Amino acid sequence: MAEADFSYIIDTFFTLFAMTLIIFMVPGFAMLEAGLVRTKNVTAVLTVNTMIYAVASMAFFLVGYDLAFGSWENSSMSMWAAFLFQMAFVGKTINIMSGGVSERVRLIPLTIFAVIMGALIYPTIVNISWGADMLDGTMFDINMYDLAGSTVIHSTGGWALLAAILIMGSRKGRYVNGKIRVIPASNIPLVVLGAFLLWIGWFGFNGGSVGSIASKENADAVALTIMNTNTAGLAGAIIAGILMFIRYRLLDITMILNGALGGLVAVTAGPDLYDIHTPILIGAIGGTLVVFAVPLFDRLRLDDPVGALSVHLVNGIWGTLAVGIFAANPAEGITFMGQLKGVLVVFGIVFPVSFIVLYLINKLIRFRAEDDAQLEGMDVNECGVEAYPEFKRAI
Amino acid sequence: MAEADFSYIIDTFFTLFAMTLIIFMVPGFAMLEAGLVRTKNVTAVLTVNTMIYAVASMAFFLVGYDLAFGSWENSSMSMWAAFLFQMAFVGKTINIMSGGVSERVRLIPLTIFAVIMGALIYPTIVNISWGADMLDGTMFDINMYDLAGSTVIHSTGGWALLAAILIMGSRKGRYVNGKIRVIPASNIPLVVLGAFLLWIGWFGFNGGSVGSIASKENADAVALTIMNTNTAGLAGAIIAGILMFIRYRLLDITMILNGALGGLVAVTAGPDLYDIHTPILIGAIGGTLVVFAVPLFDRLRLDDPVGALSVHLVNGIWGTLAVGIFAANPAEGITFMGQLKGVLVVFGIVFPVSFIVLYLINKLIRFRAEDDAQLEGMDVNECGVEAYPEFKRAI
Amino acid sequence: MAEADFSYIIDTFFTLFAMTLIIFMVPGFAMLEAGLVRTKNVTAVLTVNTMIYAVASMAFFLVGYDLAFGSWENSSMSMWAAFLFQMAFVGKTINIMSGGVSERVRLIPLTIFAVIMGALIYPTIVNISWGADMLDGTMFDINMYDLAGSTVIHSTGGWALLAAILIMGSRKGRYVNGKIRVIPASNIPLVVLGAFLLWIGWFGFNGGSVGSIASKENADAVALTIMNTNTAGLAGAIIAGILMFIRYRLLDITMILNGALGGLVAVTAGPDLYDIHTPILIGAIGGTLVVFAVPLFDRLRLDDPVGALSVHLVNGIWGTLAVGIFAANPAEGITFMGQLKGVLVVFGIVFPVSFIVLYLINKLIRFRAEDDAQLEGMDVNECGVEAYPEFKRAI
Amino acid sequence: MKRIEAVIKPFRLEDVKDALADIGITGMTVSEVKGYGRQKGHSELYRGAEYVVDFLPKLKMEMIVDDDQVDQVIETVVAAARTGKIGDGKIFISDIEKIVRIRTGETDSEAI
Amino acid sequence: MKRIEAVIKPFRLEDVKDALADIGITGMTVSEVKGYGRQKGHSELYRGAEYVVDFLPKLKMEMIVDDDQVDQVIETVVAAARTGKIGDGKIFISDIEKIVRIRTGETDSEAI
Amino acid sequence: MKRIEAVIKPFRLEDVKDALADIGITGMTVSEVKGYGRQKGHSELYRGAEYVVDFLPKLKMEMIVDDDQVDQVIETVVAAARTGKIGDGKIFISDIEKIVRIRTGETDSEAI
Ligand SMILES: Nc1ncnc2c1ncn2[C@@H]1O[C@H](COP(=O)(O)OP(=O)(O)O)[C@@H](O)[C@H]1O
Ligand SMILES: Nc1ncnc2c1ncn2[C@@H]1O[C@H](COP(=O)(O)OP(=O)(O)O)[C@@H](O)[C@H]1O
Ligand SMILES: Nc1ncnc2c1ncn2[C@@H]1O[C@H](COP(=O)(O)OP(=O)(O)O)[C@@H](O)[C@H]1O
Repeated sequence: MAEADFSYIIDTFFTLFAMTLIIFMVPGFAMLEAGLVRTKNVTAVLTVNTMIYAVASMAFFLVGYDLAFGSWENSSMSMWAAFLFQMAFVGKTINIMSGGVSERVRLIPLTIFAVIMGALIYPTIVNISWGADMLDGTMFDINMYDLAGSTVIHSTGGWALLAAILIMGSRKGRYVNGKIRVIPASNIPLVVLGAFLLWIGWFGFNGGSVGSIASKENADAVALTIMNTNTAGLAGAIIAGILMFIRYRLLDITMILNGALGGLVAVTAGPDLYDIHTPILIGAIGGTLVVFAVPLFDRLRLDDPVGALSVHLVNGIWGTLAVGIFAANPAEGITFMGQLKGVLVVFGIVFPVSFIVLYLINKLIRFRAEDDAQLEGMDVNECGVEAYPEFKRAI
Repeated sequence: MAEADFSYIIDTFFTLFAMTLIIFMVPGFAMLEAGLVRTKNVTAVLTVNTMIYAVASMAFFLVGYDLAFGSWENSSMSMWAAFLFQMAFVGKTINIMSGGVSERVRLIPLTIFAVIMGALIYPTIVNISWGADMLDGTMFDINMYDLAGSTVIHSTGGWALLAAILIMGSRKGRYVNGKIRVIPASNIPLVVLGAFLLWIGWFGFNGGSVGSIASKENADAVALTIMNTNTAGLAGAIIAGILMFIRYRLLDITMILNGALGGLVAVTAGPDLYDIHTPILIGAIGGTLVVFAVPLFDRLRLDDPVGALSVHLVNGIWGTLAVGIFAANPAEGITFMGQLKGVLVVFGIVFPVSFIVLYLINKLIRFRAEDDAQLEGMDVNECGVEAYPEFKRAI
Repeated sequence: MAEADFSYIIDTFFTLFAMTLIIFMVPGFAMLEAGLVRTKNVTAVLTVNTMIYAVASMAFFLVGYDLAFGSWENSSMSMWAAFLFQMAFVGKTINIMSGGVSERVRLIPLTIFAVIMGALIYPTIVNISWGADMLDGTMFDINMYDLAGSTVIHSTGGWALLAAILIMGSRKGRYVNGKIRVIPASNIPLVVLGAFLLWIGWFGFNGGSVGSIASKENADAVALTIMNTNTAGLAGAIIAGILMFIRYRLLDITMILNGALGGLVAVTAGPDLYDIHTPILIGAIGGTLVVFAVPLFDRLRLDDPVGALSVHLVNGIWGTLAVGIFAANPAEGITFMGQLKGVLVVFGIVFPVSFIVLYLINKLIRFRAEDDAQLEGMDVNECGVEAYPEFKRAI
Repeated sequence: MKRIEAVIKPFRLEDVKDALADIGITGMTVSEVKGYGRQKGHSELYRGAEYVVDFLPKLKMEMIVDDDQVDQVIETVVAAARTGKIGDGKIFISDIEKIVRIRTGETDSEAI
Repeated sequence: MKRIEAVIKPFRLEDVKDALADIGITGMTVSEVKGYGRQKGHSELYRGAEYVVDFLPKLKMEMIVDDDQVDQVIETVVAAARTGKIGDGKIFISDIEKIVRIRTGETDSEAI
Repeated sequence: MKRIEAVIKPFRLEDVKDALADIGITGMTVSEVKGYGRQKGHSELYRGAEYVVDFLPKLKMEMIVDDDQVDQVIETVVAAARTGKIGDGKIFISDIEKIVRIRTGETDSEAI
């Protein structure tokens, strides 16, 4: 058998495997967020997650993929597998944003934004970083190393979220008379299930981003990538647990899981570049950043029910810069300044564009549900379906 | 390495991968159905799903596989992998049927039917469509193209369900004084989790049905199959969402997910045959059919708590015919009439046989639980285990 | 392409696949146990599962792996993949133990024990059975055949659990005035979800333990292993269902699932050695053992809320001996006595060492929560996070 | 004014509510309760161990009504809730001294 | 001693509790209930079929107080629970003959 | 007839029920409630933010009994529910004017 054929077959299979793991992140995000919000908003959050997967993937299929990569051609694996892998990423970016505006966002304007994000905004970022590179040759051309998207996915989602929170404001009753009211998670098993589905999905996310497993070097790179990904998650969980215990003598699982996710985001930019011990440091810093960022955003009155800003935006930035710190390799064009430039250019595009798009949609159909609707719950008002409706045994 | 060895190894691995994804449909169906029924029937539904997997797989192992394929021999991959892949399908057929008679069916007669279905009825259908083909040369010989079982799996389960509903009747209290009482789902997160596990399982279901990934052409076919499968699911979800919103100004997630599943069933007969845009149409029609079929079956007093008739039977038929419409290829024997004949022959076997078998079992042990047992709930009467028993904190 | 390269690539990929399935056992154990305990202890159980995965994996990474295998070198696949596969096992051993002391164990001492188990105790057992073999040449050298760890994983966890129960005692209120108070599971859907995630994980657990899929023989061995694994699970479930029905005329799903898990543990020592029918017997005996062991341990006042002793310890022993009974092959060194010796040596190391370590930790920080804390629930006292806190709609 | 409390079998709720609405009852408050009484419980299982559940699910309906409606409400509830089998439940009547409607501040009969 | 029961909108709980604590009420017992009244319910969907939910989530607060506190408690609850929209709920006052504190055996006013 | 309501710590339920059954009480209705009282709540966490939970889980038992049983029931509940620690709960006694057994239509003492 020709080596090219072998490689084509194996990489198609491997990419389908990686894609499948990423799709587990769809129920992953859905369960995580369904567990974190109040029962009266659970169905709405689940519906958002489902609709995002549906419309953003479709928009990416019909418009975005061409915009990002210019062409569907692929000689190293089945073009359909290559597409599916890229498609699996899209929803994530929007999930990051939708999660952070839960419990007040209305579904139709959010769905419209998901279409625009999946068709245009996200593909543009992919274009300039991983794809056809339309900025090539301009002063904004970026050279950042970002294997699986600390910036391209996580910060992109995070900047869009920041814009969304600025436009939609906080949940009714969250900040009253200068006080922050804690609104606890309603279902911890779902939170844990969701977090682990994300964690497992990350193996495909980062491992698949190596692009090929069809040589000894690539097989090593894939395995190292997955190992380092996992290690950073472990470190993020452990450090968050330690910090919680020191401060409160209690192990707050919601923070531990956010710490793990923070570590996973942080390592995502360069898991294939580090030796096996560096991710411990990167993940631990990632987890620590989450622990400090969550209350900080609250003090800034940026109401984010699931901690997405801390997990995805802060660590998306940290992870991208970490490559410049721990794996700088000027010979191959990896420098701290290059990484920083990447972060800034993406911010410079995503934040204003998202803000304007959100602002315009908001003029048409308000994003924020009325106070009364928030009190009654988004489920009844947006979906007509309560998550746990049963008046026990009444029927 | 000999190409044959390579292909044997890769296809064994790929088939095990696909089989694993299908097995995720076991918890998938279980969670979906557990979320859709009332809390007093949740354990019963979960027990049914578990027992079906156990007994139907065992019956298929001991009897059905031989009946379907004549022999275990396999030169293209490990015969054990080939078996496992086929075995993974069996339970699905019965799940389709068991879901639709939830909340009133008793467990022991259902288990008996699962044995017969797994040992005899389903293997017979496989025999005449994918297997040894005992009807070969007779006027009933079918030539239908049905890659992964729109008819062989989904309609088969659907016809058995129709027979079962006719024999068991509707749930106590569902149709009273000519009115339809809505009995809402009790746990939406489980419904969403279950639906996505099914969706992911479908990648293995359809992708694995290509049979081999060990050449460039096959790798492309597998990837295209999975892509088209996913696309039809997306389209089904989107159309159901749009129809719900137009009609009610609300996004009913239970219908959106049923729409997605309808799209997935519909594409299952020929995902490898379509170009990448056709599945949008097939899935959208599938989703639309579900939206209209669900109330229709209710008007016909066919009480189906999970919508299985609409998702699996209606779309099983639609999907099989769709191959004849969008991918007719008389040169290779794919014609609309051939597809239609396949649908009819399978109906002609499965419906009467299931009806008779169910009727006879019903004489021995009544399928339908007494009214009082239904009121109290199947969990207490059939399992002795309540799903959420806790009188909060009483112990 | 050189055959060695092919094999390296395929086995790296296959091992990553198997490892991923095993990681699904992390949410698997978490959901299973979260469903089995009372709502007031659900968050604690989930936190334990998360922290165990984090700290035990980290401890194994930094210390244990070297201790077990002596070196990271690997020529047959990527050394990182080989590591990840082994790492995926560690947490399981400790999960077995932690599950059985749920609802009373405090989190910090348990976390300390998890570190010691992951860094030292479990790696020692791996060393003498699968690894560098430090006992080689001594009278304690063991030759037991234990493909995927009936003894190495399951009994090891089970012996540690036995030691832990002896030290921690039963849950407050479990045995009162000579009577056993039944404390039912709080959430059956989580139990079923968890059990099936474990079941699927087992495919990776046992299939991956074959070590290679990169030849026709190995591909067959892997497929046979997975098939036999599944068959034993089916048989365990069926037999437990039958026994429950005979005794109570009810199908107790918690026992059926424990029966399935018992069958899976039992087959784990030699799934590649049996013909395809033997696992039916092994699994059925495994399921039967669970049905009888659960009440037995209760009569012995060994309070094990999740049935881990019955599932993992009893069947770990049974499964290891079963290899000596059904697959004895003196020519290759597989004998009943060799198997028995393996069981005894592992007992002789793990039980006393665990006991001493637990005893010493217990002197520092008591494992057992105070009676009042148990009454209020571990969630409030150890985590500060209630699993389902909502006073419905109060905010 | 009187408080009429009815402990009923849960699946009778809709019928009882409709019957009460038909006779002009405009307000009621319902809660989920567990009842212990002559209706005996059943055995349940957990991992093969049997135990008796003797608290059964019931619903408690509470209607505050004017004195002259009491008899009619009782009759209506009895008629709509009765299945004739043990465990149908009970009705308890007690006195209410004062009622206030929060929204308007109206009191007593006007606030019902 | 009197029993004051207030059926309120759930999200007013914290405010009502705080207001009551401010006037010196030291004990109360709250339960989740569903209310049927003039506030009309809403439609919900299930697989495309619409149905009306007319029991709405409410909370019932129960305070046993000395006779001379009754008026103040009523006023406080009304002030804190009122949103002015239909469905704000009701307050019911009835008589309590005796109170016992389980821990100490104290009775009546001392046990409040 | 009297209504005896006891707010107790949840884990005492079984003992109280058994003690009541021993003295011949044949019916009771139990509901889950949250209590606010002297027993102070605890802090909980959510993503590193602390908050105070001051409604604690309690169970409310309700027994309608004949007047002459009241004292015995009170004593029995006090004895069986007491742990001696703060938060053991309270017993409230009030008057019931009428009882109806739905199944048979029996009233008052016969319906208990
Ligand atoms: N004395 C009582 N005090 C309070 N609740 C009671 C009393 N007796 C019965 N109940 C309630 O009424 C329900 C039905 O009573 P039960 O004795 O089982 O049957 P029946 O109503 O047919 O006499 C019980 O489950 C309980 O909730
Ligand atoms: N007569 C009544 N008896 C018992 N509960 C009542 C009664 N009337 C109203 N309620 C309770 O008060 C709640 C609010 O009443 P409603 O009529 O909807 O509005 P409003 O309080 O503005 O008059 C109801 O949901 C119900 O729980
Ligand atoms: N005045 C009151 N009205 C209604 N319920 C009360 C009152 N006082 C106490 N309770 C209930 O009794 C429970 C126990 O009271 P608490 O003051 O905490 O302790 P103790 O019973 O030891 O005095 C409270 O949680 C509450 O449910």
